[in-house]
Amino acid sequence: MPDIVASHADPGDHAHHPALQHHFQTLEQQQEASTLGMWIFLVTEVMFFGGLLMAYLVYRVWYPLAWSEGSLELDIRLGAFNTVVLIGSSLTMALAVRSAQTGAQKATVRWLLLTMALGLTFLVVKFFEYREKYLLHHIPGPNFQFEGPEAPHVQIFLSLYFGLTGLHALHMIVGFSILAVITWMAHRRRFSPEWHTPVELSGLYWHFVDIVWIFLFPLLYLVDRAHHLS
Amino acid sequence: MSGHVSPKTTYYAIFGALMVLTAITVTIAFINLGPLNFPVALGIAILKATLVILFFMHVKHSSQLTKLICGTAFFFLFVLFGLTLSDYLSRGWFVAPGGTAAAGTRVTIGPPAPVAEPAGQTQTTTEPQTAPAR
Amino acid sequence: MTTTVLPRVNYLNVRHGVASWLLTKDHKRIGIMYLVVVTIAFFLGGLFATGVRIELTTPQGDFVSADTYNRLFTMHGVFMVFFVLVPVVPAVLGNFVLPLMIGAKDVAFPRLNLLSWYVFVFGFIFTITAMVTGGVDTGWTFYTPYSSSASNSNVMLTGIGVFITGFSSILTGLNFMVTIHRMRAPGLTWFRLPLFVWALYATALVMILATPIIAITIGMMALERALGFGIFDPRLGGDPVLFQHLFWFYSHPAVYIMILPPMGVISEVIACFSRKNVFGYSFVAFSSLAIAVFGFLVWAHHLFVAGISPYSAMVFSFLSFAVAIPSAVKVFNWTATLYQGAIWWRAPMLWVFGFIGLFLIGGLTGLFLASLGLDVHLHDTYFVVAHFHYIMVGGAVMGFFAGLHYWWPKMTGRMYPNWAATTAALLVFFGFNLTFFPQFILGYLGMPRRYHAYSEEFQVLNVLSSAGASILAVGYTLIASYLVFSLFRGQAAGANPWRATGLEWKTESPPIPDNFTETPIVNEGAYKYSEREIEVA
Amino acid sequence: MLEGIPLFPVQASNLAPEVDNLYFFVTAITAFFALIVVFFVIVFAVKYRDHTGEKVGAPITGSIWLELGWSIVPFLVSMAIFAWATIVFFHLVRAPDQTLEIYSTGKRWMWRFQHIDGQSEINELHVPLGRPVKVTFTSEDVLHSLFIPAFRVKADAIPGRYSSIWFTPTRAGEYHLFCAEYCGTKHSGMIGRVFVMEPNEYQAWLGGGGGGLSMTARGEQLFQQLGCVSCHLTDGSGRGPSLAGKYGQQEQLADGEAVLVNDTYIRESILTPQMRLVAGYGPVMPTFQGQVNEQGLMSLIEYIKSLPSMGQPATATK
Repeated sequence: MPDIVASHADPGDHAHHPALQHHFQTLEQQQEASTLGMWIFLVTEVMFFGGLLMAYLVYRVWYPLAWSEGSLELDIRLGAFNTVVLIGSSLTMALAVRSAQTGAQKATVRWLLLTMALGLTFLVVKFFEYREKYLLHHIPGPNFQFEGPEAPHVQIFLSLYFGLTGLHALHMIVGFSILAVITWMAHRRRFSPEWHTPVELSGLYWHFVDIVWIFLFPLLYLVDRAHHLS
Repeated sequence: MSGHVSPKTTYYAIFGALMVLTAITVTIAFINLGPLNFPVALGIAILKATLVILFFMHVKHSSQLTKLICGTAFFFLFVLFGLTLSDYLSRGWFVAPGGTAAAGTRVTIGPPAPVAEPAGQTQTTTEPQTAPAR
Repeated sequence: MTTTVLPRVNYLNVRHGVASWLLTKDHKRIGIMYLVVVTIAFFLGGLFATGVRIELTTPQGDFVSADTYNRLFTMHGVFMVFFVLVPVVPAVLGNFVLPLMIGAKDVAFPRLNLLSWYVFVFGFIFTITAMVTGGVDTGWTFYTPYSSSASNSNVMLTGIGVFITGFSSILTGLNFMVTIHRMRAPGLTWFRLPLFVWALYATALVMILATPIIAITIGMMALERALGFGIFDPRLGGDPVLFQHLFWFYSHPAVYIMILPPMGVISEVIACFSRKNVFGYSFVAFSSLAIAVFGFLVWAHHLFVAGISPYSAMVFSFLSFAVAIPSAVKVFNWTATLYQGAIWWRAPMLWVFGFIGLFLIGGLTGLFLASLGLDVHLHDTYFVVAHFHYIMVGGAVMGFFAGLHYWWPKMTGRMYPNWAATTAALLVFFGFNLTFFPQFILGYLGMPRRYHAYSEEFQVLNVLSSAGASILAVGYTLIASYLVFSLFRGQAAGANPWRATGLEWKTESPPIPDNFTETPIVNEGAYKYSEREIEVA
Repeated sequence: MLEGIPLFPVQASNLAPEVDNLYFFVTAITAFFALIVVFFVIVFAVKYRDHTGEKVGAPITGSIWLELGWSIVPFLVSMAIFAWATIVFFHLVRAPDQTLEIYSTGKRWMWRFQHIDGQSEINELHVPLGRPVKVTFTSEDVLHSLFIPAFRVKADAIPGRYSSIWFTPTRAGEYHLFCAEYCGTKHSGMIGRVFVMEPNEYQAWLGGGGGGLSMTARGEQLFQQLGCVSCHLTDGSGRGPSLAGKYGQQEQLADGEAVLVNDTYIRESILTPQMRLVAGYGPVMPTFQGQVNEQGLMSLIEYIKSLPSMGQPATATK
């Protein structure tokens, strides 16, 4: 989203705020446009995950046993830990936006760095989860190994697990990179209470990624566990 | 949008609520609620997502347009889910009179398929005899 | 027509050199760049269609091999759908006129707009690579499990190309939506907007909501093909029909991405050349939104014989009939607009007449396919092929040409010869009908689509169809020639050659780089032709 | 000039006239609406033509009554089409009780038809005149679609599932049979012929020429060979449930749900037996994936179908 993030191009001949691009009338119009653009972008993201979730729903209805066996393969402790980490990072992100709103520039940088650290933690944990799957030959494909009558359907479950969490992790990586840029910009004191749209927008994106995980965690790790407890 | 600054306490409170809900949903995962497993977990997730959207993403203090856009996303997601499931959940309903389900049916899940009159098996009207065998 | 000269500084001559185009953020230049790429894609798609039609003149598969034939119709579909029909009106005409119509200097995110073009070209390059390295033979629909496990062709490359191109579409939709919300000139309220803007808004809605689904679906198919993930694989218990659900959740609304903007063009042109308000402005505006929303509820009518539940089929059939109503409302309103107009038969208007006739047939034959009892017989026959070509070519492409002829003087500052445009419109109209009307009959006779060789009793109709296609080709070539000719020798058009209302006609032709010397202020609705006359009188 | 070009396919099944009548009805309605619009477009375009481009049109902005009228009337008309078409559709997909069963598998690029009495044929299908026939089929590789235009029937063949079409041939003769779902290189070669024969000729055809075992007999053979018989005892005392008389009945499952015993469920139970266990039985059955092909599965189904309910004498049905 170069137009949303970038702020410094188009010096123009206006005597306005340096961040104002020449085709906008006012800074307010520009901010509203950027925010609206971000929200619309998030709508497409919702649909993007929607396709995979649709497949998840259909096969969950068809193969409840495989879903139960599959979710038992996932480590609920790591999942829960990551949930806490990610929600925590949402908190720090919200506080970063708040600091930017109030003009607390140092605090903004601090909260952003903390957010990035938590995001990185999430990704590291995710990496170890994937690694375990790899060692167990639970990655779908020709080398997939799973004992039990439900093996083919568990492969579908794990395909969707990797599809969903992989796409989510990809979003985390993108989010992390965006935050890196924003942090640098904050460090260079680019933002002010009047203009901090990039912080706000990357916040929206980060919260969205958090929301996706809020759904993925119960869907993949939790709901079908209890089948085995009856 | 950028005009509204929420107090820090709001954020901490929301974070606390999210943590509590996470704890609840993890705990419940170890209790078998039968058919309620899915709705309860999903309900909690929706509640958590709503908190994030309303407070962390400031939708509570945003314009009608933002709210509308949020709603649109979920509306069309439900269109996708609902109409697709209308196929998957009703595939088992269709039973031809001869006793066989028709084209590409994967039977069951959900309400039991309506039993066709055993017209195809004209000689086998004394079906209850087999019941004790199960 | 007043003799005018081209404005001294305009968006075309303000900067020179290839780099000034490739790095431009001007929506007008980006629109022209889209036009160039789309034209290349249209030419390639047309070339493949030519191969298909030559093959089908004889019942035996004797012109090309079966594998080549399968690649021909697949590549025809892929190029025409993803690289011509989807972008042709929104990305070319929409990009060019949308900011002009709403009195803005540019779209909301000019750099994003340029990025969309690059993404589009990037996807195009992938698909071209797939083409030159052997092509793809799955049909443009990529149905699994054929695409994921059986096909030996370049499914991955093409899939990646389509996947990437999808993002161009999403970003364009996003850009337009924000532009329409936030960039309107002072006084330009929603109900003063030209209907083309409404149509683009509805289109943007569909692009944003539907396109991600095709991306993720193609992604899942690619994972299955490349890494052996099993999501649609029947050997693992997966459901190939799920792929079709997801595919058509995009691809049916995509039909509305293709047809809604041309409908908007028709509203513009018909108002201008009838010198009247569009009859029932608000109904036409809302029917665009209604089509966009209802368009999401009908996708499974492509799956009636694919193994879905008959009850679900019934629901989708009902909804499909419902979506026909807003389309019908539009046609009736256009017809009523002509009543007591002052109809000026210039070239753009002839394309509109052609559009109405062909879209009418295309839309009405849609009712046959929405009818469950008929679709069982008609599904996957040439009836379907004829139907969607009437919508896609008869509707979308005719609408595009109406718009191109209407705005060409604005885009280039030059006028094309009217007699040539008239001839082309007639050629395309008759060539098109000759090509595709026989296919309705072929379809009901039971000739399946995607057949390399066919039974002899189908030959006469197929020969008629191929003959029509050659007339079509002549028509399209003619258009290309006189438009290119006009670039060099065309008369200067002047700011408003059609004496049309609308902000885009209030600036010079070609427009200056920032569109307007000062931001226009709007105080009346669109299409005030008759009122203006009354004021003068 | 157009003589000799057929406009409609022959009607060779009981369903064809129904579909054709619907087709004529929809054609008439759509032609009517199309002609109205075209008529008005031409009349207005000519009558109000202005050669100069100088005049302006009348200041008409719209009419709510017209809008309502041309929204509601087409809606009602389309609902009439919808109702009729749906009735026809359910007739097309809902096979009657007593049908002659034929099994089929599609694979690239041929159709194999298996008659119950044992004959099998490739890309040819012989059916008797005047008797309802139901073809149950699946695919061994990718999607196909079984299409017989003269009968107006079509359904996709989907790997892993059974689809079916039914029809009563009403006209003796030879008709096309197509694959209608694109399936690769020789998609257009995956065609065949349907022969509708007088019933006595059909019987003669069935009797003639190396038919081999009937499907039921072959199914029984497989049932022995694969060892099914050692667990699925008919009196229900075996390690697996008795299969006698189960076809077409509801079966109670271990997870509390119920399932209709049909072709698909039997197929699934042979290939993935532990997916849906019958209540009261343990997960002891091994999978037979790879040990029995599609034709074998169909024979087994046919055999299980033929098993009479317990306590009934084993009189031959069908």
